[in-house]
Amino acid sequence: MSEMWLNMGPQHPMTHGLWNLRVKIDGETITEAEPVVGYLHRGWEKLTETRTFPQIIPMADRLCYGASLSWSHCYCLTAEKLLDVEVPERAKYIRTIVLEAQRIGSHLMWLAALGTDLGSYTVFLYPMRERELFLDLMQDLCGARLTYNYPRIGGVRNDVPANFERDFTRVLNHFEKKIPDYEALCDESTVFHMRMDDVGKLTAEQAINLGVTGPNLRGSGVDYDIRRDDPYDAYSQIDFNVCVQKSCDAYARYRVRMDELYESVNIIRQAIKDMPKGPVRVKPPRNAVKGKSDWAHTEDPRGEAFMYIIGNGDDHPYRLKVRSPIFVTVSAAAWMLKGYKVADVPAIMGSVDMCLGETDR
Amino acid sequence: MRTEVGKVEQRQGLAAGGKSGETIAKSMLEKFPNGVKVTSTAANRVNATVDRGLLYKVAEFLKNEMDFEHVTSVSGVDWYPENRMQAVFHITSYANRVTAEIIVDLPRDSPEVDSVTPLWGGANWNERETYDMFGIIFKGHPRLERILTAPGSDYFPYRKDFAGGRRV
Amino acid sequence: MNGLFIFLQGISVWLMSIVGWVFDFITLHGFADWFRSPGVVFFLTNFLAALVVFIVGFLISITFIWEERKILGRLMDRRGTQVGVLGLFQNFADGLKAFIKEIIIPDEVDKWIYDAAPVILIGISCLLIGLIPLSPDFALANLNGGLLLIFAIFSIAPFAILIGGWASNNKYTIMGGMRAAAQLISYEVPLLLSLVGVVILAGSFNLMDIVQAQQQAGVWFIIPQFLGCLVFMVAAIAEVERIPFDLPEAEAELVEGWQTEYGGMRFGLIMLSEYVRGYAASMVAVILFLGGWDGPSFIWPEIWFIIKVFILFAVWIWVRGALMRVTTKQILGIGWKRLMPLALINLGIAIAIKMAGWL
Amino acid sequence: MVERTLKRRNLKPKAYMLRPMAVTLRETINHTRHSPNTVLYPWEKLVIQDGFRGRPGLVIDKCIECGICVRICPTRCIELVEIEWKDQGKIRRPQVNMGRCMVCGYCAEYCPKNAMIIAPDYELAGYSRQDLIYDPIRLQYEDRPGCHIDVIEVKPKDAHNLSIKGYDAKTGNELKDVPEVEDKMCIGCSKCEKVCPTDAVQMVQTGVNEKGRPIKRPKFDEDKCVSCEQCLDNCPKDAIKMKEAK
Repeated sequence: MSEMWLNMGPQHPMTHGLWNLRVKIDGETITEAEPVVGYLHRGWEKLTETRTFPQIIPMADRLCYGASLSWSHCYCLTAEKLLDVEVPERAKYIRTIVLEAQRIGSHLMWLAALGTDLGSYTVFLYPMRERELFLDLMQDLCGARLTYNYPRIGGVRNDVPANFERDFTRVLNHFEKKIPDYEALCDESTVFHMRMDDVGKLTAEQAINLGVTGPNLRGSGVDYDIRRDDPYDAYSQIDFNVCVQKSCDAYARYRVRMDELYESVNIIRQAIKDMPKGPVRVKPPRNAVKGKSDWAHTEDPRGEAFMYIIGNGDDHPYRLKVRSPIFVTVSAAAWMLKGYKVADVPAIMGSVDMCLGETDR
Repeated sequence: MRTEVGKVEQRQGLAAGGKSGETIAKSMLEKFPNGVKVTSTAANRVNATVDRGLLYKVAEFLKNEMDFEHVTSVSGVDWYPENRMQAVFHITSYANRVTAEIIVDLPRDSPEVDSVTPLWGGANWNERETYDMFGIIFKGHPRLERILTAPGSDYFPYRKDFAGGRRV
Repeated sequence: MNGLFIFLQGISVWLMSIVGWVFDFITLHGFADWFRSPGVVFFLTNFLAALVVFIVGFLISITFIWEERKILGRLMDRRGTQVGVLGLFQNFADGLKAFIKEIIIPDEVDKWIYDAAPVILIGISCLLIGLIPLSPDFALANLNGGLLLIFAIFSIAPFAILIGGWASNNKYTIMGGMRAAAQLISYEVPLLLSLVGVVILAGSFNLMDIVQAQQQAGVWFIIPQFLGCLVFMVAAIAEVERIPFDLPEAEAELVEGWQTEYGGMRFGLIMLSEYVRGYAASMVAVILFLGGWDGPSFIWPEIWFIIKVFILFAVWIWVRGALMRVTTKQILGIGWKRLMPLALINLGIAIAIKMAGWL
Repeated sequence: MVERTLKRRNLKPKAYMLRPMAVTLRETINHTRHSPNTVLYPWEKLVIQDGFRGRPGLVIDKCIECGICVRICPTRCIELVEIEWKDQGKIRRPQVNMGRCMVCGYCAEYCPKNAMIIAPDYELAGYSRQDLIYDPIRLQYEDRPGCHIDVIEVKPKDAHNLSIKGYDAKTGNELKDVPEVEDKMCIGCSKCEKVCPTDAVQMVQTGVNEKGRPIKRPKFDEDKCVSCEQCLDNCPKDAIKMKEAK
């Protein structure tokens, strides 16, 4: 049978964001896949070279709009290492709480997108409804819903509002009763298992070698989580499990993220319980040491977020490199897609949780 | 490829039986006495500068003997005032929980270095992006083409001497 | 000559008498007698009957769209349609919008077949409405082989989809068309097998006789033929292409399936035909398994029939809200490996009941 | 590793679609009993808490034309523009180009007098690019404490001293960067004195040069200075540097 190049092109309901998956299909089976990115390239790293250190924080929010806080936090970590600023304890705990709330919000948006891909709009709307609760919490804390501009170099922008603990615990208790609903709609329906089992297989060796990180890696059975193995902020004082699945397919990646929802709720509860008092923000120095370079990596909801920065003696960074987890996971998409049907593409790409803002920078 | 999947001591960077940053740096220096300078080490960090010719051998050594399985990032730096360029490799090892930063100095007029894609597939797109933005040619890369900017454009945008239109 | 025709004959005789009186008035007595002749009256009665049945079927399909959007809305914790009182006028607004929208035809399109596909689809859908009686009095046709003809017409639709998708000269639509053909193979045989069980119990292919059999037996065929009912429901959903078996029009991977290149009123007609076929399928399901217009006599039989049809369609909407879309490989698996054995077992049960003489 | 057995049911599908149908039925009944989640936007609007970051707002009387908001804005969308204002005649106030503004709140955070504040106004649609440019009059918003962003910072050395909450960087002096002049580069042209918006700069005579004319050097008054770096920019010899508060 003659093969045909199919453009699951930049404008396609399956692609969340602008990228083009060129797929060579023989009948309905995929023989070759070639992702094409670059539609959203803004030259982000060149823009940062003309901005001062604090001005880059709201720009870092725009890297991946799904989990904007984890990116501005990763930038603040890097800048703190460069300007060697000590972050107060209370700010570390607030950052951990807010990062985990962002992880829940990002995973809920991923679940909603996966639901539409597989055809059930109910699975789109239920997580989106719960995500609103977390957006309201963040709006209470720092005034914005999507791009927060909340972390600062040396802490966070402002202290938590008055009834922060009560609101958070109330939302978490309600949310924990809602997760079984998603699992009922997904895990306990045979149609979901038909679509997700044994699809998009990626063995542990392949995943590691291809640079896949985060939930996609833990879905292939590799027990590595930056929050536990290279802890930053208050993660070293908090007990939590790293969720790992062994079956290496799209269902495993789904299952890892659903377990992470439970874990994030548990992390937030512990962090709220033993959050110390004290200041939340330290005055950072203006200029960096010339030629000094440093890097930091954090556990983004999509993988390993990494930033490498070089100081230039004044208040601008000389060079700021961003490593986006999805940029590398998309390069591994060809291995995940080979041999499966065109109808499985949304399931596989849905389980990878794409975010094109950070891929193209 | 040794990645034992299982329980790891929490709050200690070291995996059971893993090597710390210092031991890795020492064994690297023994293997490559000249050409490799270790700038600084920590429990889970190794920073080193490597000569251009030695890079592939050092990478192979790290991958096979020292269990470095994952390339975190490959980035280019353009030291325009000093008329030189740098390719910076960040390679992490899951088994030892250690990340190595390897800096390779390159002349600005012919920035070429060996590609590490044959060893780690993860570096594939990072190297393509560094070529796309800086013009650093990675010898041995399976498909060194532009990835983010428009194909067929002849400029390298992240170089310091590339005037990006009005200064926004 | 059931109640509908008698009533309409009265009207058409009265109409023709007026027309005849007008012609008499202008002294053209030849025309007047022709109009009052039984041939013209017979033609007018049939025409009016067809018009009434189509309008009733069309209005019920429109309310199906409204019912689906309202129930799906509540199921997903959002409001359904908002236009007009209770959202009822949303469909007319959509119809008008589709009517006004420009009809864009891509250039390298196989013109004849591209135009023929929607015409075939909407044509056979309306044909189905005519064939299915709402009650002994409200029926257009009372054929002995009614059930066979209905399912023959039902299976034409996938071919219209196939040629429509192929003619649209777009990679996605051709895949949508192919999937419609593949889906037809998977559900057609279990659908007919489950139907044979009912025919054995009722003894005839005539829809009226099937409902009378259920009335005489006093039990709806869903009780003895529960397996058959299950198989029929699953196959009917696949046949009408609703969510669990939504392959030809799969939004996620095929953009809009085979309908991608249709615009304006063509797309409006295709969407309408989807719901009309849904209405026809649920009507057949109600007749076969839920006892058609059999119900306590204080409500007209037609109203009973429509209530049951709405309830059955609500169940299909509920299934649509709860489940996801399957792939072609799996729908063939379900059709052959799951539905076929069940249909055969059901056939065995039907034969056993018939021989034991309970029904 | 904390072994917490996650007490959740084993998630095996039962009878194809029993559980999804049950959950959707329960949700449908719930959402018909009480009204569903939709907010009918133009008629019903969500309640906004204090501190919601809408567009930047301006209190014209409190503004001292220091230009910090112009410098700190990451997308460079603020300019100082001449306007006619009641009795004060021609004054320069910030004008924000909402077409470029990314609502990061920095203008309100770094404004020393809380003249730039954050208005909870999010309906910003306009018919043309010119509509999106908010001149100072249109930028005004009533001065409510909920709209202020106050910066409570702490010195780097007592980051771990849990007792103190921090100093208010806008009013207190502990954390203020004050400019200082390098004697040999300064030519005493008193440009910084003319430019300073809060006239915190006094030209002080520090001696007489060989021709007998007085040598004048600027002296910076710490209380009045708002560290807006106007003097830094306008100094012809770049003689002024900021001395950071350690």
